[in-house]
Amino acid sequence: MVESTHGKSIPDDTLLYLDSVTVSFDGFKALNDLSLLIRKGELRAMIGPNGAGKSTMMDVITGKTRPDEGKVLYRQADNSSADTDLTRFDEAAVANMGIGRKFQKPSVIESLTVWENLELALAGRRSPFATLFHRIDQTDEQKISDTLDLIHLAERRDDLGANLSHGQKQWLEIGMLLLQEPELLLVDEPAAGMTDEETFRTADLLREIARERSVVVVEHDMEFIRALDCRVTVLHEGHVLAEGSLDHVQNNQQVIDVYLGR
Amino acid sequence: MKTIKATLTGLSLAVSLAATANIAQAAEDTIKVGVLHSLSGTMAISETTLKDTVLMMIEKQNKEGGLLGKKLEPVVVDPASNWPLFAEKARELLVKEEVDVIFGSWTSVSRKSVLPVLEELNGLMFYPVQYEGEESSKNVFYTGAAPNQQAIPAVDYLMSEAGGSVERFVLAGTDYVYPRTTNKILESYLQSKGVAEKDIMINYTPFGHSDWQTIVADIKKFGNAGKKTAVISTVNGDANVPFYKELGNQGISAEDIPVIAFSVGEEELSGIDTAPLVGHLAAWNYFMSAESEVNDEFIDTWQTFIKDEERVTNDPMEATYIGFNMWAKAVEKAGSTEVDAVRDAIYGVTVPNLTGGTAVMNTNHHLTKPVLIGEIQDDGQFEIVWETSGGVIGDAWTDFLPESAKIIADWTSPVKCGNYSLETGVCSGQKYE
Amino acid sequence: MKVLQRLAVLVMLCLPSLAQALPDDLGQQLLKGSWTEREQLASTLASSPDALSLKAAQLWLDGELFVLKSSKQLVLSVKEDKRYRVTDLVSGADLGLHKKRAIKKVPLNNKLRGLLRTTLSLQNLQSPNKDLRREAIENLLGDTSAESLALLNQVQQQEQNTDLQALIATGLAVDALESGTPQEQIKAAQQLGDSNHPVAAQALLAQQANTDDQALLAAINKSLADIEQRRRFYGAIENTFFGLSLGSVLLLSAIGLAITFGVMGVINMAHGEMIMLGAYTTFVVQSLLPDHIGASLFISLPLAFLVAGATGVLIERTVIRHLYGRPLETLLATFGVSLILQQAVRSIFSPLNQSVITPEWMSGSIVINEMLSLTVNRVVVIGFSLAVFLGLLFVLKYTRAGLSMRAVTQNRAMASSMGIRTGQVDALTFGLGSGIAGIAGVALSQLTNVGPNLGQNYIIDSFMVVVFGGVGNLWGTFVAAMGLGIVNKFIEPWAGAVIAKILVLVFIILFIQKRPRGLFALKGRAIES
Amino acid sequence: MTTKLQGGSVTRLLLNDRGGRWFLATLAIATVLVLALNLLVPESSPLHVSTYMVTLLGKYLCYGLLALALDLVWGYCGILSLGHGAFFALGGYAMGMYLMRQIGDRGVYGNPDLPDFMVFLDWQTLPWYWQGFDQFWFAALMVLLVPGVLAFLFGWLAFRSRVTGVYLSIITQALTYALMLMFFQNDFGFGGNNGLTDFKDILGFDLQADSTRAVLFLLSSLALIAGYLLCRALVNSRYGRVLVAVRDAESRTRFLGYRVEHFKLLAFVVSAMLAGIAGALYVPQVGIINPGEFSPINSIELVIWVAIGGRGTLFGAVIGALMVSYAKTWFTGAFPEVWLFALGALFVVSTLWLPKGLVGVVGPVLERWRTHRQQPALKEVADHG
Repeated sequence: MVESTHGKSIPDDTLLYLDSVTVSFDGFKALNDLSLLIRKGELRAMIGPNGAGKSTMMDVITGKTRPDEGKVLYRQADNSSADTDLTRFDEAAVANMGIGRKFQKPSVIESLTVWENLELALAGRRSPFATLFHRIDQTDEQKISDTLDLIHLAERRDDLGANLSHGQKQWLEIGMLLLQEPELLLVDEPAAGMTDEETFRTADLLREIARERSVVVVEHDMEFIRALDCRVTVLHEGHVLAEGSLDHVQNNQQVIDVYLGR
Repeated sequence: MKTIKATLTGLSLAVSLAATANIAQAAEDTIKVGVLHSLSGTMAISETTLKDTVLMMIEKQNKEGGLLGKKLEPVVVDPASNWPLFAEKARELLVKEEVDVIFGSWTSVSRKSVLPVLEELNGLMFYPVQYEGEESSKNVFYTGAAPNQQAIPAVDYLMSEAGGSVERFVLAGTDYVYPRTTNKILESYLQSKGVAEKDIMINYTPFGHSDWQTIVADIKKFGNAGKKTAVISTVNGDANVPFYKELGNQGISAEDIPVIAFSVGEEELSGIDTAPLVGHLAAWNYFMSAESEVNDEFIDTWQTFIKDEERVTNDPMEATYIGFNMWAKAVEKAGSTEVDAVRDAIYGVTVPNLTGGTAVMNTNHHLTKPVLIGEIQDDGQFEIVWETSGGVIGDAWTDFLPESAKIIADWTSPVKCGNYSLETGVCSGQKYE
Repeated sequence: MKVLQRLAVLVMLCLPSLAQALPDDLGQQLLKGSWTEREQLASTLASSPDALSLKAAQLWLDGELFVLKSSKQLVLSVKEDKRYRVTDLVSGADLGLHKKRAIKKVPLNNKLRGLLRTTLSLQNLQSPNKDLRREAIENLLGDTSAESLALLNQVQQQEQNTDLQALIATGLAVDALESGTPQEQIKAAQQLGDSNHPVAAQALLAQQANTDDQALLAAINKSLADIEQRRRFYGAIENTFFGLSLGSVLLLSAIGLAITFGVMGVINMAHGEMIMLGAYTTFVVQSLLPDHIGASLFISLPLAFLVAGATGVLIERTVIRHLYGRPLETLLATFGVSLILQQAVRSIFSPLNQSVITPEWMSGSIVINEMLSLTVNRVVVIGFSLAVFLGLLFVLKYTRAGLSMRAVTQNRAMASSMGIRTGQVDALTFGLGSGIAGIAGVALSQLTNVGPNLGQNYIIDSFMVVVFGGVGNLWGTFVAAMGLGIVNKFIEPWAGAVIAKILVLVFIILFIQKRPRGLFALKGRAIES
Repeated sequence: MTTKLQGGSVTRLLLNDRGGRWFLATLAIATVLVLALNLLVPESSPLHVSTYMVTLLGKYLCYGLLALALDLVWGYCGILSLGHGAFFALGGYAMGMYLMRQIGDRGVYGNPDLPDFMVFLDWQTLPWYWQGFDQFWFAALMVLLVPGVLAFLFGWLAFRSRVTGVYLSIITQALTYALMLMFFQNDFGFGGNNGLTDFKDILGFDLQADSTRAVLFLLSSLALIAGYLLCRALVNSRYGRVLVAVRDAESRTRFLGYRVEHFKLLAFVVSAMLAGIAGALYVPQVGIINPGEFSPINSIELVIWVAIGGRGTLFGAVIGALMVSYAKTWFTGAFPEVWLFALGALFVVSTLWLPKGLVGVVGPVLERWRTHRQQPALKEVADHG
C-alpha cells in the first residue's frame, strides 16, 4: 500500500498514478492538480474539450514536459515493489521503461519504409553502438511480419512511410507501439481521419491489445469510445471532471454543461 | 558623378581586359607576364590598382616595341584574397601559362604562401609592398620598403625638432606579422634612443576592427600625461577609416597627437573624408605630390590609362613601376627572360624612381630608395615635410632584433644566400643548388 | 621664442597698434627657408599688431597662402576648373590663371600649425566669443612663463564667464603650486583637486615628484585621489556610452535581418549587401550634391530605403519566392545573390573604398567637462537606431500592412483564405527588411568604410544578435544588441579588443545552451510549431 | 580469406548503392590514370598530367572528403553545421605543426628548437602545446583527437540541451568564428595571420618532389574512398536508420526510446574526425595553413558544395565539392574580373532549378537508363555478396 499526498490509498494492481500534477505555461494552467490512476491491464478512454489538458497529460507522463508540482508514479511489472517517479526521467528513459506513445497527428518516419519503421521500433538495446552492429535475427523478423499482418500493411512493407494513407500511418504507428512491447500505451486520437470501417477495426485492435497491456486512449469520437466500451475519464481545465462508464459520464450534469458550453 | 562615369568605363575596360587575357593565350612567341593580385575578396581594395599598374606598364612597354623584339603579354589571374589559392595560382602561372615573371602579392601571408612554389619551380616574382623584412628569397625581388626604409626614419623624424620632439609613443597595429615585427623593431630602437618603457604603449586590434572608441579614448588619456605624444600606426587597410574617423570625432588633432601611418597612402585616403585628418603623417618612399618630371608623366599616363582624372597614385604603384622597369632593363641586359640570367643581370641595375632620384637593386634583393614623410592635406594628398638625404639601403634582416642581427642576405658569390648567419657561417633556410 | 610672442602680445594689448608692412622677400624666405626660420617668421607674423601680417598668418595656418614660383610673390589662389586664379596678397591684384604646379602652398607642419594657432589665438583674449576666449586661455595654461602669468592675471580681472574664470583659476593655481609660498602651494594643491583639466593632474604629479614638504605632499595626494576617483566615475559613464553606441550599431545592422530572417525565416546572407547598398546610396547622393553635404543624409535616408527595399523586393520575387519552406536553400541562394551584389558594386564603383563626408552637425563632440565628452556622431547613431527600432515596432504592431505581415508569416494558409495576397505581403515584408538594412547603411557610412566588403563585416554579427535575442522577436534583437554591445565594451579595457570579441562569442554559445531558443523564447506548446 | 570476406562486406555495403559503386569505380580509375599519366608519361607528351594538376586534384579530393563529412551530419542527421571548416582547419594545423617541427634547423634563423615565427617574436622556449608534434604518430593522433574532442564537447553541450535548427547552425558558426579570431592572434602561438608555412618534408620525403605529391594525391584518394565506405556503413546500419529518424521526426524517435543526443553526438564526432583528416591531407599539398581556413565564409561555401551536389547521398556531396572547386579554379583564371558573377549565378540557379542537387536531377535519369542495361551486372555483384 502506498499513500498518496491526499492520503488516499492506492490499490496494489496500480500501474500508473498521477499524483496531483500541475503544469502551467506562462500563467495558464494546462494541468491543475490532476490525479489519475491506471490499473494493470486496464483500457481507459479520456475525453474532454480542446485545451482540457489531454495532450499535456501525455507529455507529462512521457517525460516531455516537467510538471511544476506533483509526481507521476509508475510501477514496472518486474519490480512491483518500488515505484518510479517518471517526472525525473526524459522521453527515452520513460519509453524504455515500457511506456509507448502514439501522437495525435500520425508521426512515422517518412523517408523510411514501413518495414524499417517497424524495425526501428523493435524492442532491443537502444545505444548507438548497439544499433551500429545490430543484425536482425529470425525471431525479430517473425515479430515484424506478424505485426505487419496485424495492422494490415503486409503488402506495403517496402513502401516509404510518406506514401501511406492517413489511416495507414495511424496503423503503422500503432504497430510500432506494439513492437516496443510496452506495458502502457498512450494513444492520442487513433481514429482521427479514419473510415468507420477502419475505426471499428482500430477499436477491436486496441481491445485486443488491452488484454495483456494497459491502454489509455484520448479520443473525441463518441462512437469509437462506445466501441471501446471501457471506463471513461472526462478532463476539463486540467483536472478530472467525471469518471465512470460512458453512460454514467454522459448523464453527468457538469459534463453536459462543459460540452454544451453552458 | 564623374567618378561613376569613370568607373563605368573602368568596368568595360576590365571586361575587355579579361577577354584579352584569354584570347591572347593563343598568340605566339610573346613574353608572358603573370599578374597575381587579388581582384576580389578583402584585399581587392588595394591590389586591383597594382594589377592595373602592371597592365599599364606592359602597354607602355609594348608601345615602345616590347622586349627583345617580342611583345609582352599579361596573364591576369584572381587569387581572391585566399592564401592557399595564391600558391595554386602561382603554380598555374608558372606551369600552365609558363610566364617568365610574376608581379604580385600584397599581404605577407600571400607572399609566404607563394614562396615555396616560386622556389620549387624557380620562378621570379616582384613584390611591391612595404613589409616586415626578415626574408630574402632567391626568387623574389622586394621593391617595397623594408622596416629600415620606413619605420626607423619615421621615428627619427618624430623625435626631431621639426617633428615636434616626441617623447611618448603609442604603437598601434593590426595583429599580424608586419605590425608585430615593425613594433618589435621600433620598441628596441626607441629604447636604444632612451625612451622609457612606460612611455611606450602598444596596442593590437583584429583585422577590419571597426569600433575604436575605447582604444582612441585610451590613446587620449595616454597623451594627457604632459609629454609630447605621437601614434605610430601599422593599422591595416579597412580598419583605418573608422580609426581616423574616431580620432577626428574625439577631437584628437594632429597638433596634439600626430599619427604617423605606414599603411595609409593616397589610395586609402581617397576613401576617407580627410578634412579632420590634416596634419597626420605617413612615411613612404613615394608621394603623389612629389615634384619631378617623371612623376608628372607617370601620373598623366596613369590617369589616361585608367580614364579617371581624379585617380591617385601611391607608393606600391611606384614600387611596381620600379620593379617592372628593373626587370625590363635586366632582360635587355641578359638578352633573355631566363630566370637565372635575369637574376644575375639585375644586381646593381639602376632605374629612375618617381621622386627624382634613382633606385638601385642590391644583392640582398632589396632596393635603395629615399624615405619621405608627408602630412595629410585636406585634398587627400600628402605634403612632403621631410626626406632622407639620398637613398636608404633596404635591409632584409633588421639589426634591431637579436636573432636577425646576425644574419645577412647576399645573392652574389661568395655568400650566395638569403639568410647567411655571420655567427655560424651557415646558410640556413633555402636549400637549392 | 614663446617669451618673445607673449611679450609682443602683452605690448600689443596695451599700446595702440602701429602699422608695419610685410618684408618683400617674405615669399622667398617662406619657400626656401629652413623650418626653424619659418618658425621665426610665423611667430613674428602671428604676434605682430599689423592686420596684414595677421591675415597672412591666418591664411598660412589654413593652408590658403601660396607663393607664385615665378615671382616669389605671396598670393591667394582660387580653383577655376583645371587652372588656378591667382591674386596678390598685398595688393590684391589679379595675376591671371596658372597651372597647379606654377604655385606652391607655403609649407606648414604640425609644429608651425600649433605655433600659429596658439599665437594667433592670444589675439582673442578679449574676443566677445566665449569659445575663442576659452581657446586663448587654454593656450596659456600649464605654461608658467611670467608673461603668460601676467596675461592670465590681466584677463582674470575682465573675465565674467564663470567656467572660464575657473579655467583661469586653475591656470594660476598651477603656477602657484610651482612657485608660490608653502601656504599658497598647499592652497593651490587643494584647489587643483577640484579641477578636471588635465594640466591640474600633470602639475600635481610634477610637484609630487620634486617636493618633500609633507603637508604639501598630503594635500597633493588627496587632490590626486579625488581626481582619480572622478576620472574612474566618468570613465564608467564613458564606457557605458561606448557600449550603447556599439550596441546601437549592432542593432542597426541586425534589425533588418530580424525581419527577413527573424520574421520570414529566410536565412538572408545578402542582408549585409543591403546595408552596403544603403551606404553607397549615401555616397552617390553626396557626389551628386557636393554643396549640400549637411542635408545629404536626410536625402539619402528615403532613397536608401527605396534602393535597398526595391532590390529586396526584386530578390524576393525572382528567387526567394520559390524557396519558402526550404530555409536552407534560401541560405545558398542569398549567398549567391550577395556575391553578385558585391561584384556589381566592385565593377560599378571600383573596388576602392568611397569617401563619405561627415556633415558638420555630426562631427565633433559634446563636452560635458574636461574628463567626459560624447562624440556627436555616436549620439546621433544611438538616437537614430532607437528611432528606427520604435518605428519598425509601430509599423508591425499598429498598421494594416504590419498586421497582414504577421498574419502571413504566422499562418500562411489562414491568411490567404482571409483574402490577404500572401505573395504581395511576402514581397513587402522582405522589401521592408531590406529597406531598413538600407537605412542602417546610411548611418554606418558615417562610422566605417563604404566599400564592397562593407556587408561582409556585419553579416555574422547580425545573425549572432538576432539568434541570441530569439528569432522572430524584435525586442529580443534590441536587448541582445545593446547587451552584447555593453558586455563587449566592459570586457575590452582589461581583455583587449580581440579577446573581448572571442569571450562574447563563447558567451553566446554557452547562453544558447541555457536557452536553446534565445533570450526571448516562447515557452510551452509554441515550441513545437 | 579475410580479404575475400572484406570484399564481400564491401559489396554488401554497395549492394543497393549503384551511384556509390559508379562513384568509387570512377574515382579509383581516375586516380590510377592520373598517377600513370603523371609519373610514366614524359612531360613532352600531350597526355602528360602536370604535377600542378595532381596537386590541384589532391586538394579537390580533400575538399571532397570534407564535404562527405558534412553530408553525414547534415544529410543524414539534419545537423546543419556552419562551422565544419573549423575541424578541417584544426586537423590541418595539427599536421602543419608536425611539418613545422620537421623543418628543424633549416628555418631562416637556423634555430633547431623553435619555428621561425617564434624566433622573431623572440620566444625563448617551445610552448607546451607544441610538445610532441615532432613525432608523426603523435601529430596523426592529434589530427583525429583535436577535432574529435572539440566536436565531442561542443556536441555534448549542444545536443544535450537540445539546441536545434538555425540556433545550432549559428552557434557552430560562432565556434569557428571565435577560433578564427584566436588563431589570428600572434600571442596564441600558431603563427598568427601567416599561419604555418615554408614546409620542407614529411616523414623525410621532400614535399616538393613529384613522387611525394603523387603519393599525397593517392592518399587523399584512398582516404576519400575509405571515408565513403565508412559513412556508407554507418548509414546502412540500423544506426543510420535511427539517424534518418532523428532527421525526419526527432521527438518521435525519442518516444521510441532512442537517446537522440547520443546518436547525434557520435555522428558529429565521426564527421569532425573525417574533416580533420581532410585538413591534414590538405595542408602538405597546398603548403600553408592559416586562420583564414576558419573563416565562416569557408564553412558556408562547404555547405553549398553539399547542397549543389545533392544532400543526403554522400557521393553527391563529393561531386558537388569537386565541381564547385573546379569551377572556382577555372573562373578565377578565365575571367578574373567578373568571375564572382558566374559563381553567384551558379549558386542561385542551382538552388532554384536543382533543389535536390545534381544527383537529384541526374540520378533518376541515369537510373532509368541503367535499369535497362545493368541487370546482369547487378546479379553478378549480388551473387558475390
